[in-house]
Amino acid sequence: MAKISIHEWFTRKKKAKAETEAVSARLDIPGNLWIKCYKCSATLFIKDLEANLKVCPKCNYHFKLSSAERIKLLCDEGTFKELNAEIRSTDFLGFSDSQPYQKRIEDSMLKSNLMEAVITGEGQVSSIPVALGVMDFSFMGGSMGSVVGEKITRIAEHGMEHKLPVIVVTASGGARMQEGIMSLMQMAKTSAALQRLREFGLPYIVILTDPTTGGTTASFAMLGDIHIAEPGALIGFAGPRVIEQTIRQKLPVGFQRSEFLESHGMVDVIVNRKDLKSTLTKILRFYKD
Amino acid sequence: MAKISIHEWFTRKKKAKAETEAVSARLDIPGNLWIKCYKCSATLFIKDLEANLKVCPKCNYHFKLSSAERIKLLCDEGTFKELNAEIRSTDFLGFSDSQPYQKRIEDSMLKSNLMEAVITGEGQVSSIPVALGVMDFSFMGGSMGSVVGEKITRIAEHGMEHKLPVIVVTASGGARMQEGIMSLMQMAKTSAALQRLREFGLPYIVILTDPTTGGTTASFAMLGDIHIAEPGALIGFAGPRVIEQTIRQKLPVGFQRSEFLESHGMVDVIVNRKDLKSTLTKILRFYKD
Amino acid sequence: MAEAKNGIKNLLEFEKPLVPIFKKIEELKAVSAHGMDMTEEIKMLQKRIETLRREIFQNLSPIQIVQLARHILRPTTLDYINMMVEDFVELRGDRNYGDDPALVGGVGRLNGKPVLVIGHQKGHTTKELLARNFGMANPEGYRKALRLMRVAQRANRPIISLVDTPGAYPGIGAEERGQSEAIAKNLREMAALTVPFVTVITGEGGSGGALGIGMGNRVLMLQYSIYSVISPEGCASILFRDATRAPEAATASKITAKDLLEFDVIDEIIKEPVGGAHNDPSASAQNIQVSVTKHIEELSKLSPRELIADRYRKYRKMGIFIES
Amino acid sequence: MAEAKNGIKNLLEFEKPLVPIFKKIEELKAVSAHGMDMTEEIKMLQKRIETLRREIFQNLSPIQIVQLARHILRPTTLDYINMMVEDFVELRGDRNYGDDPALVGGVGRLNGKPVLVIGHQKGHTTKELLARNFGMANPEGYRKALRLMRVAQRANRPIISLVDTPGAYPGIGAEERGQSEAIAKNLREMAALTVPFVTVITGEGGSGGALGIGMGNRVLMLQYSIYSVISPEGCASILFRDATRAPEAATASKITAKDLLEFDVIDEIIKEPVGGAHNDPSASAQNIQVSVTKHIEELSKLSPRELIADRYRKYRKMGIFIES
Ligand SMILES: [Zn+2]
Ligand SMILES: [Zn+2]
Repeated sequence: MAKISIHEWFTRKKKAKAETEAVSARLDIPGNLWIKCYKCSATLFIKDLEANLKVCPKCNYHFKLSSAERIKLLCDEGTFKELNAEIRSTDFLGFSDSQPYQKRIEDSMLKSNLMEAVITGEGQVSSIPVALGVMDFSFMGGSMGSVVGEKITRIAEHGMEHKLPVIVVTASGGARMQEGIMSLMQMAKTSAALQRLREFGLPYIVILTDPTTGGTTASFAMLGDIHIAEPGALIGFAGPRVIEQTIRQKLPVGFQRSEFLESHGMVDVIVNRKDLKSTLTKILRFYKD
Repeated sequence: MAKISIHEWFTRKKKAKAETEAVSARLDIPGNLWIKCYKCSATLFIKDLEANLKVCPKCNYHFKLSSAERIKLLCDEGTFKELNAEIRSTDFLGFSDSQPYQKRIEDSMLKSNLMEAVITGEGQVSSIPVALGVMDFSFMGGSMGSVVGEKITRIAEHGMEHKLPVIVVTASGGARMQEGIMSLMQMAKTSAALQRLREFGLPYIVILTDPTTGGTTASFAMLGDIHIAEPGALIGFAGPRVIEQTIRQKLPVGFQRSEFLESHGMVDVIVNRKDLKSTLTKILRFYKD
Repeated sequence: MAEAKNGIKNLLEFEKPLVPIFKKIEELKAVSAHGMDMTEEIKMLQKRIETLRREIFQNLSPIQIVQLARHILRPTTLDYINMMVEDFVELRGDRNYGDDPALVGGVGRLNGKPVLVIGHQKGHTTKELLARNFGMANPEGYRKALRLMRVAQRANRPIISLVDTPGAYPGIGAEERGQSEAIAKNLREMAALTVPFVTVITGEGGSGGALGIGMGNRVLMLQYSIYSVISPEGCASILFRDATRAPEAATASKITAKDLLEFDVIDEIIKEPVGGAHNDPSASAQNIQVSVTKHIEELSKLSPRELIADRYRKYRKMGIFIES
Repeated sequence: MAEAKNGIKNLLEFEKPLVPIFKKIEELKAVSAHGMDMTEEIKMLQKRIETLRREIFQNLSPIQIVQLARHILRPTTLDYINMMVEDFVELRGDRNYGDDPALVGGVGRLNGKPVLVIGHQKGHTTKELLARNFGMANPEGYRKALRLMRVAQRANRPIISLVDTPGAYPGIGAEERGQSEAIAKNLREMAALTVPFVTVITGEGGSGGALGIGMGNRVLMLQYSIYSVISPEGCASILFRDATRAPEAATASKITAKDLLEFDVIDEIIKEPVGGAHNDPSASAQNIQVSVTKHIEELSKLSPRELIADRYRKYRKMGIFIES
């Protein structure tokens, strides 16, 4: 079914890696030393922004992180080992919109230097071993298809097998429409796995980042024992545009942002990126024997 | 402690019974054949009203029932056997407001021809054996002191012992202040007993009648698997006057009535008195093996 | 309730070839009223309608099935409950915030045995649809559903869920009160139910709003119902950037019962009467009842633990991907 | 946080005999500022204050204890958490409707061991009190508390609840969202907790609003806190039909720690520093910490089943009546 073999892919990936490495650690603004903050429009020197964990020093806007950056932020150096890296999406519906889904997958792989919209593995957070899943918005908008669902499910199972707390960092536009009903079924699959984890007595911690919407929110993103959110992240079920079209009125300022969710009881704690690891550590220590 | 022995009490009771029997089955309007509906002010012939289960035929206003009338309404004839009839209240705080609590208890006994604000026992509803508790507003406003708490707890325990569904009909102004903290503790005791009942896998059905407020509502009245309410009953935590004093504004029409609670998700089903037994039966049959 | 309406008024576009015959019948009826006996002729024409209809329904396109799934006269949850469930008592409220009229439930008996039924409620008139928010539930609807499922669980009674919704409601209040949380929690808790649980997609199975009460041990679909991650219109407007390409999206997304059976997402297709469920609601109810009863009986042989395991197996295997 | 404020400003009516001595100290301080050394004299006066205070506090009436329990500088939950709990992370929200600032909670460590703490939060200024609704929680507060208790239960960690509320909020929204249901459910679910659970009444233990988080295996009371089914003012105005008779009601209702220990409703009285907890918050926190730690250690020896049984025994025996 796949038009690219896994071997071929890795060859391409290696080659691409050398080219993109320098860029990948940076923001997605090619050949530019400066960037305007998306929120306050302050002009920021990219090196400074990166040194500040990609948080605007003027207005605290949290720029998106790649999954690699997120892992670096959370895990003790060198402790992260990826699992199930080779699971790939396939166009089982023969679905084509402006381009065939198969091509979209391959393009996304090359463009993002990722295999899919989530990276899962084992790592340590302040010397506490954890099972970790980190979504990446740069791969098809972090959309959840069979692979995302499967990898989240497997990392929950890995947690059960090794008695590890499970942490998932979300960043997703929702279900992957190119996989039709099967993407919907991932909501059921992941939620069922998390039910097992819960009965196992293991903690499940969600870190909500910008944006987390749709089927992802309405399944594993909202099932944490603890919900941590980064400031200002868009978190919701329906997208703001869909809601505006439905109710035919403007949405209030701050609607569906982390602070809104906190005040409506859905988020436990909003944490600035610089404090994320230390807060996570405190919470993990609550659970650790 | 008690200034009236149980034997003395029953002697008095017997005597009183003959006098009050004719009246007790009627509304508390001595020597009158007619009554004005409290709600629509229609003039009703008492005999007609009683034949209509004390429901105004004009506006469906549900007049209060005594515990005896309620038992007659719900249980198959001759099946109800009272339990724990002899538990009595005592003035352990030496509490006196406009009169000593002990005197208040005794007066209430004589006036209501009841031992306390709840009657509990075993009976059959459409041939299904049940454990039943029925509160009576005419005994100190159905207030919950040690005795009400104890009898509700024991009827739950009786349900567990005999594997019976437990039904409680509430009618109460709340905690009995004359017993101080001990009346508050009845909320804990009854709720703990109902937790056990729940773990036992036995159904607990609440029938909410006018009025049910305060500590009664905030404990066993709101813990049913199923909440049935009579139309128009006042059901709430705080009394309307307390709320008005706190928020310094008028309360909306229908506030804290059954229909309000239903639309706010607290009541499963509102049932006219004439349909109460049949609805209860349907629900009991859902549970019965 | 949806009465059988074979009339000309409620025909769908693709049923239009029937129009001349219906008109002819009406003419003959008018003549009959003046004393001439046209019974035989009318009977013949009605047979012709049936034959033609059967032909038309032999080869429906996905978008035509979408139209049937959304037909305003299509029976919805309370219709089926009225036809199938004896001694039904509707139970309301989430014990928390409100009662959602778009998602109903209660207890009753199916073939004499106690069951708990929940389902999305639409309507057959604009007024009904408005009162039921077009079957689009708010969080309190999903929370009511969960509460009732737990009532069933504690009573050890099977659960039947009837799915018929365009989707969970996308409104401000819904987001404020945690639409995502409500649905997610339902998914997790449905996985843990210790009682037999059968889902029937009766009309529109709209995305998370459908799945939110739809994680049965068995998922059955009425022949002309649909089940999808996004509506054909939504899919077309987002992916094709052109809402008018909905027919194409309906085909591409594989949302019919037949497609979903092939993908093992559902377990069985329940036949509808010719012309669709709204043409003969009680026949449709009968078909559902037979099928649901069979599945409940099968599931009733499983222990609570097995029921959970059965459900887990079902959903654990969902997904198509390459691993090498 | 409530800093020790020995100043004249925050003295209660019955502490007024201290006023002249405080004034004298201020005079001497003013003199000191001009170069004269009054250290010794001031020290002596301060000793006199302490002695006199000790005398006054030897014999407080119930209504005076009520005043102490409600003192605006009396440490409330977050004060104690700051003084007792390391690495505290506040966790918000009921996952349902909102976050109630009148009832707070979170995780941290007490003596190095993980604990979950919940409690009513008042404030020490009008602004704080308004932001915290005077420590009167809405249903979402009780539901948050329950959610957090379940977090502790799943993590197998002890729970500490700190009670300091005039009562659950009597408002329209509170009734709409089921204040009764929220409290009742908490009572039932607290009975089922499988982890050690210690409640401390730190200030006002106002009726169902207090009990709603207060069904610990052990219930401890600070020396000058109160615990009652109704406020003395409410009791006086309802039963005596005269709110000014609150002092009498306070005495009659038996709401002090000493009374409640006699009735076996509480298990232990935690001493307060002379002048009350607000006079030396850290000493008060220290006393609480020692006592709570002791009880948690004792309870930690019990199995989950024993913890439930222990709690059941405790509440099952509540009530005084005659049976013959
Ligand atoms: Zn900025
Ligand atoms: Zn009337």
